[in-house]
Amino acid sequence: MNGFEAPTIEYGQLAPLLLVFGAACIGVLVEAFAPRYLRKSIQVPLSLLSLIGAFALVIVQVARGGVPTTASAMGAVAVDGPSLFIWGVILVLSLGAVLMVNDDGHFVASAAAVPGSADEEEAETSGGAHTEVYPLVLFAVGGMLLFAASHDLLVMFVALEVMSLPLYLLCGLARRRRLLSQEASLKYFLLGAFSSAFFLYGMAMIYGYAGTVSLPGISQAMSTGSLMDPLLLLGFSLLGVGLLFKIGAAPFHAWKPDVYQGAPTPITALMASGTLVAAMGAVLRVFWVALGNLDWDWRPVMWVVAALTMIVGAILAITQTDIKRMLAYSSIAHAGFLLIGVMATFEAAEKNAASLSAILFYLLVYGFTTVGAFAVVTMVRDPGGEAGHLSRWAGLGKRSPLLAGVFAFFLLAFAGIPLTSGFFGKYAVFAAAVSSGTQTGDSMGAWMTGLVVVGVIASAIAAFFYVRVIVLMFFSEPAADGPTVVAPSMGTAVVIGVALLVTVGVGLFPQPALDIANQAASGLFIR
Amino acid sequence: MSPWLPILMAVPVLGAVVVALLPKGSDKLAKQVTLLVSLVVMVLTLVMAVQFSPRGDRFQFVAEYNWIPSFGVKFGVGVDGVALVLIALSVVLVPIVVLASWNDADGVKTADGTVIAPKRSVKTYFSLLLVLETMMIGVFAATDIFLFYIFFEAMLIPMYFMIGSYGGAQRSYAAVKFLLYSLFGGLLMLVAVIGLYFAAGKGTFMFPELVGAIQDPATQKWLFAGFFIAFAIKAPLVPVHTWLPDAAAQAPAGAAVLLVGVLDKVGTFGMLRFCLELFPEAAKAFTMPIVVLAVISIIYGAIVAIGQTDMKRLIAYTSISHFGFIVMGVFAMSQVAQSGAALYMVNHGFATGALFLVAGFLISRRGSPYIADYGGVQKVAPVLAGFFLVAGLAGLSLPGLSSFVSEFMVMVGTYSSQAFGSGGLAVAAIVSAVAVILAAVYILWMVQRALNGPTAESVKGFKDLNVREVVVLAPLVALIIGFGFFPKPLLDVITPSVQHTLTNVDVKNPAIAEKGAGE
Amino acid sequence: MILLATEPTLADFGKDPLWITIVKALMLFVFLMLGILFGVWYERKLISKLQNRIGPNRAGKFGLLQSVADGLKMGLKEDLFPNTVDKALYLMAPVIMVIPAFLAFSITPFAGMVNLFGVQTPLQLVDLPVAVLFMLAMGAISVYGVVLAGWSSRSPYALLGGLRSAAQVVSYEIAMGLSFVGVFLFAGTLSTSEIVKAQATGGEFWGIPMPSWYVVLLLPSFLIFVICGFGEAARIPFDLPEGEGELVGGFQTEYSSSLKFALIMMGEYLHTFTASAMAITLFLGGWQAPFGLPDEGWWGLLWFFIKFVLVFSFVVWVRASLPRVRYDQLMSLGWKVLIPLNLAWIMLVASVRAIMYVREGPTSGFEGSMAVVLTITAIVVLGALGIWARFDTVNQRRKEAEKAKIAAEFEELDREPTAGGFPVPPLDLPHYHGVQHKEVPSGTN
Amino acid sequence: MTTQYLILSGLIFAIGALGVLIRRNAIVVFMCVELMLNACNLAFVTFARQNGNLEGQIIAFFVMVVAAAEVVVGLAIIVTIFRTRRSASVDDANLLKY
Amino acid sequence: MPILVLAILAGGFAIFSVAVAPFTGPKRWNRAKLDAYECGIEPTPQPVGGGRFPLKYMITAMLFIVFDIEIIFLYPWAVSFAPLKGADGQVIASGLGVFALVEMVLFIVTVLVAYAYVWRRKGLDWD
Repeated sequence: MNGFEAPTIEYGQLAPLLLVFGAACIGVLVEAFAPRYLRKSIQVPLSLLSLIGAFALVIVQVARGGVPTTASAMGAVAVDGPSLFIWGVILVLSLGAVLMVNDDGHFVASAAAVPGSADEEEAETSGGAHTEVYPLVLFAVGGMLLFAASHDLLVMFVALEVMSLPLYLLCGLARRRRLLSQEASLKYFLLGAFSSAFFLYGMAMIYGYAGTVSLPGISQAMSTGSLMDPLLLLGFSLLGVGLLFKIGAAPFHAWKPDVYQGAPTPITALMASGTLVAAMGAVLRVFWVALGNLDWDWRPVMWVVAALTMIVGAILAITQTDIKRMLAYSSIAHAGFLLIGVMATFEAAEKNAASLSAILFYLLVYGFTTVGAFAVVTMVRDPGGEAGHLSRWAGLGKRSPLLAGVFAFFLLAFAGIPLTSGFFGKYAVFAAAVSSGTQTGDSMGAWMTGLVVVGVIASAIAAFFYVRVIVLMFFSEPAADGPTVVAPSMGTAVVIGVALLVTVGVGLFPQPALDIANQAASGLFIR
Repeated sequence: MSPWLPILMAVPVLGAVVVALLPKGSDKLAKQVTLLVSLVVMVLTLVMAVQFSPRGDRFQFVAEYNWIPSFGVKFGVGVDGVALVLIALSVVLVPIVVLASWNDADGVKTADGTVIAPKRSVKTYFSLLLVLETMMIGVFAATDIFLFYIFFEAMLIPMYFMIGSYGGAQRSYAAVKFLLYSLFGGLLMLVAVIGLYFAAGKGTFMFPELVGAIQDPATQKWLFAGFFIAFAIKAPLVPVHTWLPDAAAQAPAGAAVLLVGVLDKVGTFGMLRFCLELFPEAAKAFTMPIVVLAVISIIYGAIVAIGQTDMKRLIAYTSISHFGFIVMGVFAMSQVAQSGAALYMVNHGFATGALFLVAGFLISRRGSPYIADYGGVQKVAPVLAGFFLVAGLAGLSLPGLSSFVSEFMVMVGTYSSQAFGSGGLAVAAIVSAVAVILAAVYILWMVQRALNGPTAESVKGFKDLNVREVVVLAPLVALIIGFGFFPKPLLDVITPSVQHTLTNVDVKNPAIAEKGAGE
Repeated sequence: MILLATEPTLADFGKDPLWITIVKALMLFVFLMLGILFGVWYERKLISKLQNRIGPNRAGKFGLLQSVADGLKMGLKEDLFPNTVDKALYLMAPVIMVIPAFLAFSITPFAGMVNLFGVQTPLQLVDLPVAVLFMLAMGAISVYGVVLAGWSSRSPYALLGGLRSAAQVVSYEIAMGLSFVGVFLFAGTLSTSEIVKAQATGGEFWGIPMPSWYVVLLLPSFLIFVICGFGEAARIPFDLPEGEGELVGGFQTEYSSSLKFALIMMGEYLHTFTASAMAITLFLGGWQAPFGLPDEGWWGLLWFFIKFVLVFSFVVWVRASLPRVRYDQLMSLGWKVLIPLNLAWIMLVASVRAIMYVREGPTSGFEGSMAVVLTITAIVVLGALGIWARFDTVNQRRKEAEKAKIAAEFEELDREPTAGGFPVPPLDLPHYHGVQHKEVPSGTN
Repeated sequence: MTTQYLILSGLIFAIGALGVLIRRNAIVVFMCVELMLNACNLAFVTFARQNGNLEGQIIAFFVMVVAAAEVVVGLAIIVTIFRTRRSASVDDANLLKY
Repeated sequence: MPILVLAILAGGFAIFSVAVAPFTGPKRWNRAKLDAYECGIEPTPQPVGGGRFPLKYMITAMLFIVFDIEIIFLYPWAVSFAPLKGADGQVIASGLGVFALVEMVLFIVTVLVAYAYVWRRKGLDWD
């Protein structure tokens, strides 16, 4: 026993994180002490301001040139270039999600009330609402931020849970279709917990192998130890299962459609954008920082996973009849495209920066488009809630050309049609993959190109179902009792507007966004 | 840095924005604005074309701006002879199409009140048309391959909406088929584009710099395949042609003209410029199978056309046959054949355009695309029938009409091609000549069934062409006849450009280069 | 070291030969069994003295053998298996209750180093670096017994009793756990023997010689612990799980007789003992004697025993004096009073500790500046004051509410003068008219 | 010595995973997940012993915390859905499918 | 190990007691005697597999877990808070110092946030 070293914590670097968590805590206190009628009017500005503030802090940190080169908080958190970029993206996206949450009518008045019971009716008529949603969202966002920046597996695990637990709850709070929502919540929870158990066991194995859970520590242990240690391989596969689950990669994607469909749409938007971004950040970090030495072992597996993810996502999406389910499968397919990028990150540093930058860029554009698309989904409503079934969307182009046009544009961006941001995202990732393939000169080159071809085929398949929706909206006759398009609230309008702006703007002039991504990636992950 | 091309591209897009932003109910104004814009573009293009000097640099009116430095992408435009004539073709067709589809979006009704197409948004249609014009100019003008690709893909979207929203009964099926085919090809091309970029390792997509950059034959072949499949889909070559008859048949006449007349040319244009020049070795290696495919296209298209009962589908299949000729010409690797192919692209645009339009006018009177529903139109509407006949004859390449020159050049060039030793492709040329006969069969049969013979009951009430329709068709017919007798201005512009191509193809094989240039 | 030291360290444990271990375990077991037998007698006797009656006096001299007789009687009673019970769990529950209760004692230090059959060994079965945690864990496990007993009985009373008991125990366990934190802050260890050792140095307090027991230093902690001890052991005033007034026998309703019931009884007694032993160990200096009296070797056991009897007497005294509280009062005391008070107190202690160390200077190995510590102390004090103020206002409000209620009552009385100053039940209830009353002489029924 | 613990932990983990896959009652499924987490804890502590550092034990603490939080959230969800449907069977939750 | 010895002793005793009980006592069968005791009234039928109990208990259990976890963190903190000194006053291990104090204040404040929420939302009130 030679005592403890008193840890140091760089509060400045962690400020955005702390701000979000702090605001979440304050939100809880507001719930506790503010009178009911005041809560919403306190919570909304609080959430928005904290997110904006955190974003500003990120900007300030970057602007001062203060991107740290060593991990903060005793090596627990790495606030490096990619982290800051991902933070910025998550914060902006979650800002959008909060604006959508702010809309009335998405959340149940009293979650504990049995659907269809007198309790519920009473809660509805008394105009009750769960303003707890806001702190929960903030906690989830905080978890996302930490998840993407965690520099050791323990912090990553904790962040994973901090991110997931509020989301489990939020999923179950949809006001309409309560049963679906609760079911989504249950499924998400059980599967999520299951996967985090895998993550944890993998972590245990790796700890057994390396004697540490810090990512660089693992890398170091691998550089000296045997790479064929069963502990390492087993641990790594289990860890991978946990992580891939979160991004919804192919064999572990089953939760996504269910959860996306059942959850309240603003939450779906948050999950589809923020969670994916954060989880990708974590995946990248684990694969690049910790497992960089194990290239050859994980590569083929990842190849299969990536290919499977793209194909499964694209093909199953075709059979969907619900718009949110379809977007969920689309999100799976996009996760696959992102994995192509992950595959490309194994080269020497500057090469890696290129791949990394491609992924970051993809995350940025995909996130915005997704939030925008879900925001549109919230606006098309039936008497019973959102018009989920695709047949209800028929002829929307006639009823509301503007909205349908915007949505079509988002779909085209998902499909990766040129002059939308989605195209450049896809291009960036494909280019990174091909480049990593052409340069190595080994057989991996052909594999990577092959993967890109698979990606292209998947894109073509995916384009089919995006186009199908467009066909429905524009080329079909509207049903007589079609859904109504509600006038968007200020927040939703802003979300859609910004998403559209980014999708168009990046589609025409991607350079500024690319510059930022490049700059963020140039520092690479702290190793 | 010449501002010509950027201006040409900017004008229609601005026009499209203006049209789209017009207040509700100003449909007429929208049409007028569109017409005006397209005419302005046409005039500007012609003014620019006059300044083009065939003996000058290969690419003229060059403009380059940095666009996405991270990807090495530039906004690079410039035209050589082939591109120039194709741009000219596009900008000439657009005002004609505008006029031709003046009433299409208003909902097409036949004389007896059958609704063929319900009323749709006029403004959207015309702004899409203008956007499409920009992209057509852009795709031919792009010297940056990435930019080319972007236009190549983006072009699909306005066309997709034009077919899907304004087309016939099966429109959404046709539109989706069209989009997916093209998109798939495009994505393969994207892979090839990316591969090209990294394999060349020059950090740029500029076409002139990439010529000769790829030396490794295997790489060339892969990349060639990527490009070629995309172009083959675009310029429908058997066996990836099946989208065209559907799309052309379902599209409104105006859109069909642009689709077949211009959009598909991008495919053959791309083969000529990119496939050949960037990957000469691969091109040579693949010449034989491609020429075989082209011949199959020629014959197959013609035979199937004979069996068609739907006028628009028939025209579409004739186009497949014609595209076969063009592809054959491109890959015959001789200057005559390639010049002919390039010329054919233009002439086919005019001829098929005229045919589609006149067929469209006919159909709009009866509401049925089926040949069997017509008969004896000649007596009721002689002017219409006259135009129909001329257009049809242009389609079968009657001497004296423009297509003849180009078809002849292609066949002669192919016959005398040195690509596989002297007369190596002669068989192809001879076989393809059969198609000339078949062409006579399908066109004349259609003309005979639709125009001649006893006047069908349903045709009796037909009005002859009105002024607008005459104004639409007259210039086309004039051009068809004019270039039929005097193709020199076009050839003057095209030939030097084709020579460049051949030079680039044969960089590593000077013997053939000399022969090619000497022909 | 081992020969000289009277105060065992952690290193001294786990070195005993097996037979010594067995001997010690046996001694502990016997001690506890006897403790239970005489504890029951002692409790009944003491209560009866306090209540001015005689108490057990038939079996043996002064009724000393009363509990032996009770035990025998239970062994000879019919072993009931109610129809509906879940047999396996029903049988297991008492066993689960008893075993941990015994085990909790294994970490209690009874004395320092003694000579046991020629072997130098600490008079404590075992010590662990996490001994106190072990004790808490054992306490928690016995909750399983309670819940299972209630659950397996398949009777509403038992189920509710079990749940109540579980809720109560876990609630008080938190406050109890928190009350230990102060001790650990000073002792810097979780090992019981070390904690006892840390209370060894005799000190003085404002000139008065005092044992440096934590009860002096950490009086609030101790008080909270005592309260929690009652809650944990389910003794009056917190014996709600068995509150016969409302729940018949609580979780043990269906364990009406026989040895299973005896086991449950034993378990509960042992809990009380454990709580007493913990109080002695953690706060009252363990086996050490006050005022420098001899406590080496076997002397320690004497001191321990004296303290033990005193503490147990206190428990009995409380039982004799206080009524049972209501369940909601019980819970809100645990959750709303003890926990916040405890947290505030802990932070206060920590702040003071920090001040002490920082003042000692760098040799203490304690980093940080005085200013920071003082600031935090200020914050903590403010927070503590806030919590105190909170309770103050709550009390205030409660008193005011009481006053208002009384005033309202009087007002109502004024409005209904016929009531004559007392609430009168309405007259039309059925038993006020037409119901035959039958005299029931006592003892007939 | 530690190998046995590892095997035990692996077994527990496998039992938990199997339970999640084949059991139908949400609460049982959930308990199986908790079992898996505890297997992880066991592995961590074992490895901490093996590696001779304390990290694993600290991690075990954190895992406990997380497991507790998970219990809180999970039971809340299960209870809600149970109240709605009077059934905690995972098979009954079948509204979400295509 | 010594714990095991004691556990065997205690366990042996307990199991023995339970096991021996049926043999020592008399057997007099009586239907009413074997019913669940409900003060003499007909026993309420209890569902097979256990009854349902008020949600209140679950909430208490949840809260317990939360606070128990807090204690988990408090103990190591308390133990390592102070410098450990040897018999001669020499520092064997340095304490965590002011840092620990700051962090613990933050931690407790965070817990108190949740605590305040539960309290205000009547989570601590028993009926």
